[in-house]
Amino acid sequence: MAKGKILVVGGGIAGLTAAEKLARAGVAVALAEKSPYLGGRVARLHRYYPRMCPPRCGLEVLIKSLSRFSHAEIHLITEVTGVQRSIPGLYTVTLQKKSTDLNQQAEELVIDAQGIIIAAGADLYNASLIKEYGYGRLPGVITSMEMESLFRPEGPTGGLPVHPVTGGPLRRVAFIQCVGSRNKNHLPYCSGYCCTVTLKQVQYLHQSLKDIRTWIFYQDIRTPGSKEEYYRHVREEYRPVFIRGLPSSVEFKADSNELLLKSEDTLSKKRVTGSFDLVVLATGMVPPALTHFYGIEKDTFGFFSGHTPCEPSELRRSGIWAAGCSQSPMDAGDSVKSALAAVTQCLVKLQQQPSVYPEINTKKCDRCGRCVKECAYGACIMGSDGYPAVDPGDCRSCGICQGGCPLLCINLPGYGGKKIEEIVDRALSESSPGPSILLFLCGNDTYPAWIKLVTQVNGRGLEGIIPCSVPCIGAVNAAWINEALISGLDGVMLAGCHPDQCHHAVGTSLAATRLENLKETLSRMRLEPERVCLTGITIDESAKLLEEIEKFRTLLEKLGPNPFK
Amino acid sequence: MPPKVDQQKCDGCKGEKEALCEAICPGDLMYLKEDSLKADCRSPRDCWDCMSCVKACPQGAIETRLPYQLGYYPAKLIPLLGSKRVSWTCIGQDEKVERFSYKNRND
Amino acid sequence: MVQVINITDSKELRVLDPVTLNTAAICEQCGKCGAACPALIKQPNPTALIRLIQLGSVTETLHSPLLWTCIGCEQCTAACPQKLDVAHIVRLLRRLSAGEKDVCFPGIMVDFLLA
Amino acid sequence: MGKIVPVLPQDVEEVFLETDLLIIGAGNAGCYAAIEAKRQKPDIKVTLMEKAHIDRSGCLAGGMDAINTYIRKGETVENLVRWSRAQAGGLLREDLTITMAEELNKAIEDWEEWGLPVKKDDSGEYIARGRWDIAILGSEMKVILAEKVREYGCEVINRVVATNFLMDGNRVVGAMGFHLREGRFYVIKAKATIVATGGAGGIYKPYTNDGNDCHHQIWYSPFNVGSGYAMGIRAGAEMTTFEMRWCAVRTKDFNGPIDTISVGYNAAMINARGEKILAERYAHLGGDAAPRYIRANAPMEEWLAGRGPCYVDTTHMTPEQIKDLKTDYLNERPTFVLFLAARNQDISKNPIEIYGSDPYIVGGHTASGYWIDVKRATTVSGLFACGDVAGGTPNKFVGGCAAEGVLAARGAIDYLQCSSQNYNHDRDQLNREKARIFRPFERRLNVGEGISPWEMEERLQRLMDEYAGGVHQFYRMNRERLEYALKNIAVLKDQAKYLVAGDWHELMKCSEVIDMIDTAEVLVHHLLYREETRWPGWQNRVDFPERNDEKFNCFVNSRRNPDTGQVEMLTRPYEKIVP
Repeated sequence: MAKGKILVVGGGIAGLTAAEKLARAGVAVALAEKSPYLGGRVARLHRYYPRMCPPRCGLEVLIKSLSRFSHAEIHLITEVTGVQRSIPGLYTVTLQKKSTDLNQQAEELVIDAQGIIIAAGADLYNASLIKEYGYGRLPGVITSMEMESLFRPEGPTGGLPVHPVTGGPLRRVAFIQCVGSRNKNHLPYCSGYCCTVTLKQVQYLHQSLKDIRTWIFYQDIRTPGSKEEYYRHVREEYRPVFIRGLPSSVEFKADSNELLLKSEDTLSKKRVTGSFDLVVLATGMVPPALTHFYGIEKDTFGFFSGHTPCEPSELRRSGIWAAGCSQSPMDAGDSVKSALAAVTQCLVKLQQQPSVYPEINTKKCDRCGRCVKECAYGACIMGSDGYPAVDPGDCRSCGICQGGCPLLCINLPGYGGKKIEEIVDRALSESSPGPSILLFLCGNDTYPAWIKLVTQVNGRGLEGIIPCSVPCIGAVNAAWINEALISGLDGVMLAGCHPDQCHHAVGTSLAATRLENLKETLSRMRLEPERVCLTGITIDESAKLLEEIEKFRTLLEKLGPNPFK
Repeated sequence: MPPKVDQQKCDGCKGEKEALCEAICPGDLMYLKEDSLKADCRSPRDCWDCMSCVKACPQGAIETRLPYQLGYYPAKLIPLLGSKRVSWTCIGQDEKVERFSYKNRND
Repeated sequence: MVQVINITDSKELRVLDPVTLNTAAICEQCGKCGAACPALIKQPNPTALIRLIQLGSVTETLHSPLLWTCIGCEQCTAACPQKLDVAHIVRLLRRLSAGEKDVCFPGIMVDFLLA
Repeated sequence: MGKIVPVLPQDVEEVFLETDLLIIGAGNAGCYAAIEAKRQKPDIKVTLMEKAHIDRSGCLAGGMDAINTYIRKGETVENLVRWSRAQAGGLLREDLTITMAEELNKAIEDWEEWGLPVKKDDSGEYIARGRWDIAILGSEMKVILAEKVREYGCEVINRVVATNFLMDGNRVVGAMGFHLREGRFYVIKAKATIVATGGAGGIYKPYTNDGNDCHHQIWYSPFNVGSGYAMGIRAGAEMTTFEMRWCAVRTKDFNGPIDTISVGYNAAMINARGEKILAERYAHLGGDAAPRYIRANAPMEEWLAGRGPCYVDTTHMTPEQIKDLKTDYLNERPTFVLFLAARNQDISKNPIEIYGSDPYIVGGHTASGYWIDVKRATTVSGLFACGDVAGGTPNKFVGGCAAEGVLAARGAIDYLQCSSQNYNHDRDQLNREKARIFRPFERRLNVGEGISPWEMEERLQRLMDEYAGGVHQFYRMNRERLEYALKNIAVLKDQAKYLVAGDWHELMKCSEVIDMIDTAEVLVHHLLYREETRWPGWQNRVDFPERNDEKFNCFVNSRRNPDTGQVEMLTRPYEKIVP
């Protein structure tokens, strides 16, 4: 296998954790951080919850440990400017390292990376976009990140919890939750971390100010798991008033230097109003803008959320994993966890034992590149000889490349065309009274469901069905379906995972596209397009599988024998 | 009007290098249109009707039409290739359907 | 005219004793007490009553007919997941209410109280 | 993939390659040559230079339904020579035919082993479709062959249009051309070169050509335009028997093959009166066994005599036979089945109309092409020829062309092992060739407009059709018409400087039309020289209507003198080997 480093993009808590763990495991790592310092957002916090210890402590341990290793490089003020898959198993990454000396030219570094961990963090939502809260316009409206600095010695108030503008005392503080989040005009998702942050800041205030009173304007308080205990603790200990409802306006009263909030309390269905010294906006998180990474999977919101629950760090470009807030909005504790998950996957890849992977017959291949485009993992790339090559370390043996190859020159051992031909030939030599159906079964979900079904019904009701298991329904080549149909089999059924549950992400949807194309051709051929079908079956849906088979058989009986018979 | 490309079905072979029809045509007649990256025949009159492009298209997006000077609309001839067999469906101008299916490669 | 509650006006809250105020704060507004109340005829139910306290709108609670339809069965207290003594709060409010001049007690209740 | 735009000759990027054996044209013959070379000498580098894509290039793009020459049990090489001699009007190179015939069966059996389905009877014997024909299911035969070429480790360069041989004095040391996709000038230096570019179609106006939507509806591959001949002519190679043109009975309007029906299913040719033409009028020449040129010409003679239209009589055929017949067509010219369907023609009720094709120069069917020796060496040192481009061996067809590829490879390997001369690139030659082939770009960029290659092609086709014995003239010609043709070909040659090309495809078309004109010029010289009518139908000199064995029982050869540009004619004796 190709040799290279592991590149960690981002030097926040997730990136540092990942780099440090890998370095400790003896892996050569390079960490690239775009800012001039390490620690990211966590370094600017006052306290971590739930232990309320200063984050500096943990970060410094990590940084010290990391810099001890000679096989760990740290590049500050450095950004990724290019990522290229050069040979199977290796990325060539170009980095631009700026100099602190303004007269110096930026330096270009090229790193051969066997893997990349994206821990680039997330940005905070720009609160001024929510006009009615007056952020940036009204004195005393601040974000929760700014609230953190109010308690830090290097902050604007020198660590004193006083009004950041007037320097006056704080008596009444309002927190507004979901600033940007859960709002289709801004961020359609829950940022997840901000409820706890507000509770933590309520605690800061009450611990340091005797006469402080706090209000929280919220939609739902989301503190799952152990965080519920923290919520209860803050609620009972400091008794902030929870107003269920988000303010419709914030106004500044110059005479009293107070902020007037108007809201609805949806619990009592009453209009409420109040005057505050300080309004803290709990802003949501925005996915990082990372160009240069081609083909990696993002969720609909733009986070690198991975294939949950099975492969949470997996971005469908083998050798690239996500960690921290790039993956989804999360707090420091979850960032560390996700970094550890990425490290695990990274180590698994580095140590992976070879398994079955597709063979490419370059004598038949025309280098059309469809396999490269369709591979869900980026495991298939154009090699230096111009032909596609599969990295055994990256390949998941799903066979999607085999399914899409127009020239049938990709063969996944044990699942390739030879096997299918034998099955079709055998099926043609056996005669059964009813329609003959070739049934492709996805090995992940549908095949186990089929086995269960066979044992349950003891084969009854399954006459004329020719089962054929494939690693993924995306591994079925359209030519096999054609072969079955033009040989005279009456119908072909593809039973795979539901599209959004495909273990190889794109298998079912690719199969659906291929089938749609075939159906159109069949209808031009005056051959009923219903003779081919795709159905989604999960592992526990044996009964549904039987139902679908029966439905299909009834349909085929109605259509009559295949005219190619 | 020999090769007729279904612009919906054609996926330009996903825009990688050459499309398969473009690569295979013995007369260098197929190309990808610059704007849509869909295939088209640059000079239908120069087509020999060898149907290589129709057979090569992974999407089943190409149909061969007989030049109108030679035969009436809308007769069709559609090959469908399996792994070792080929089938042909011929639909006459009078909608009469004829089908052929046979082995085209030994193992 | 829509009634607006000023949640930061502390004058009203002062009439409530600290115990009532503090214990009412732990209410999560889950609604179980309201569902459990056999005397409930219409709004406001015990949940809503406590919400008014949380918002500091004491005056409105003292006008609430609920204070006088309560039969003292304590089902609300038994139902509360937060272990809040809802029935105790209602009793305190009744007393407070009785002490106010402009409170209009239903006849039968006045008799009962005076007895 | 971006569009490749015209460039001036001096701006074209050059690619220099070196190889041991260069094969120009990766059709049937070229592929066999490549495989044989690797079988003989696995260590040498074999490079195929192909204008299209090896998987579907040449005559076999759509496939083939039969191998027309195979020596079955009970037949001999000598019998094949005798039969071929009779078919060819007595003129063939028997030495070449014998050596070809000896390799024939092996080549075909190899193909079967590589994956080509050959129809067999119950006892496992090949099913015959006539005396020398066997039936196959050949729609994918070229793809199968191409895979084998790659498997043997040959280098295949697709989409490179060969334009001229690379010369070292009088010796061929490779070839030059341009890459259609890369837009680059290719210079491939080779120790030996085999030309296998096929014959020439499109020299004459086809009757199916109405100039708009079916210009290429012809029997022979329209993408074989005689470039190999033209390159040889320009290099001073000796050519033979161009005047023995291939004009054949084809299906009317579609210009499709007809042996499939007449040989495969014993369907007789009939005239408008329903008379069996061959039996009725050509009994003295053997009736159904009459030579090919007679059979090819017969329906046209009927038309001329007012007994047209003519048909192949399919009305006796059973539904099973019709299905088999259509399957045969699907394996060779699939759209013929569509053609019948588009006319709602039930051939068991209505026979298939036939007509003469436009004339082709095809060394696989007649004897036209390079003058070669038994090693398939041309008269130019370092250059070998096989397949349709090689002359002297009529009735080679698919199997014979394959066999000839094998022989050419052996000859070329013998040559490259002995040849030790070194060649260093001659800048002048490269610049001259670049100036020549990129001239249509230059005109486009500097002048803007001019003659399109399509216009010039149609002018040539009309000229040849009317003055050099095309189908519209019932293949007839005389001295005066041929001289008129020559005069106008000279004009066209000069007009080539006005050709314009706006992209690389058009540049290829320009290069092709120039090759067609060079081939046509030599063809007319041949037609002029043979002052007899040896093969009526293929070559009808109205001014010399009789066969003249005394003077012309010999090969008519030509050589264009590279120094003067004049086509010089000569004759070579016919040598009878097989009694």
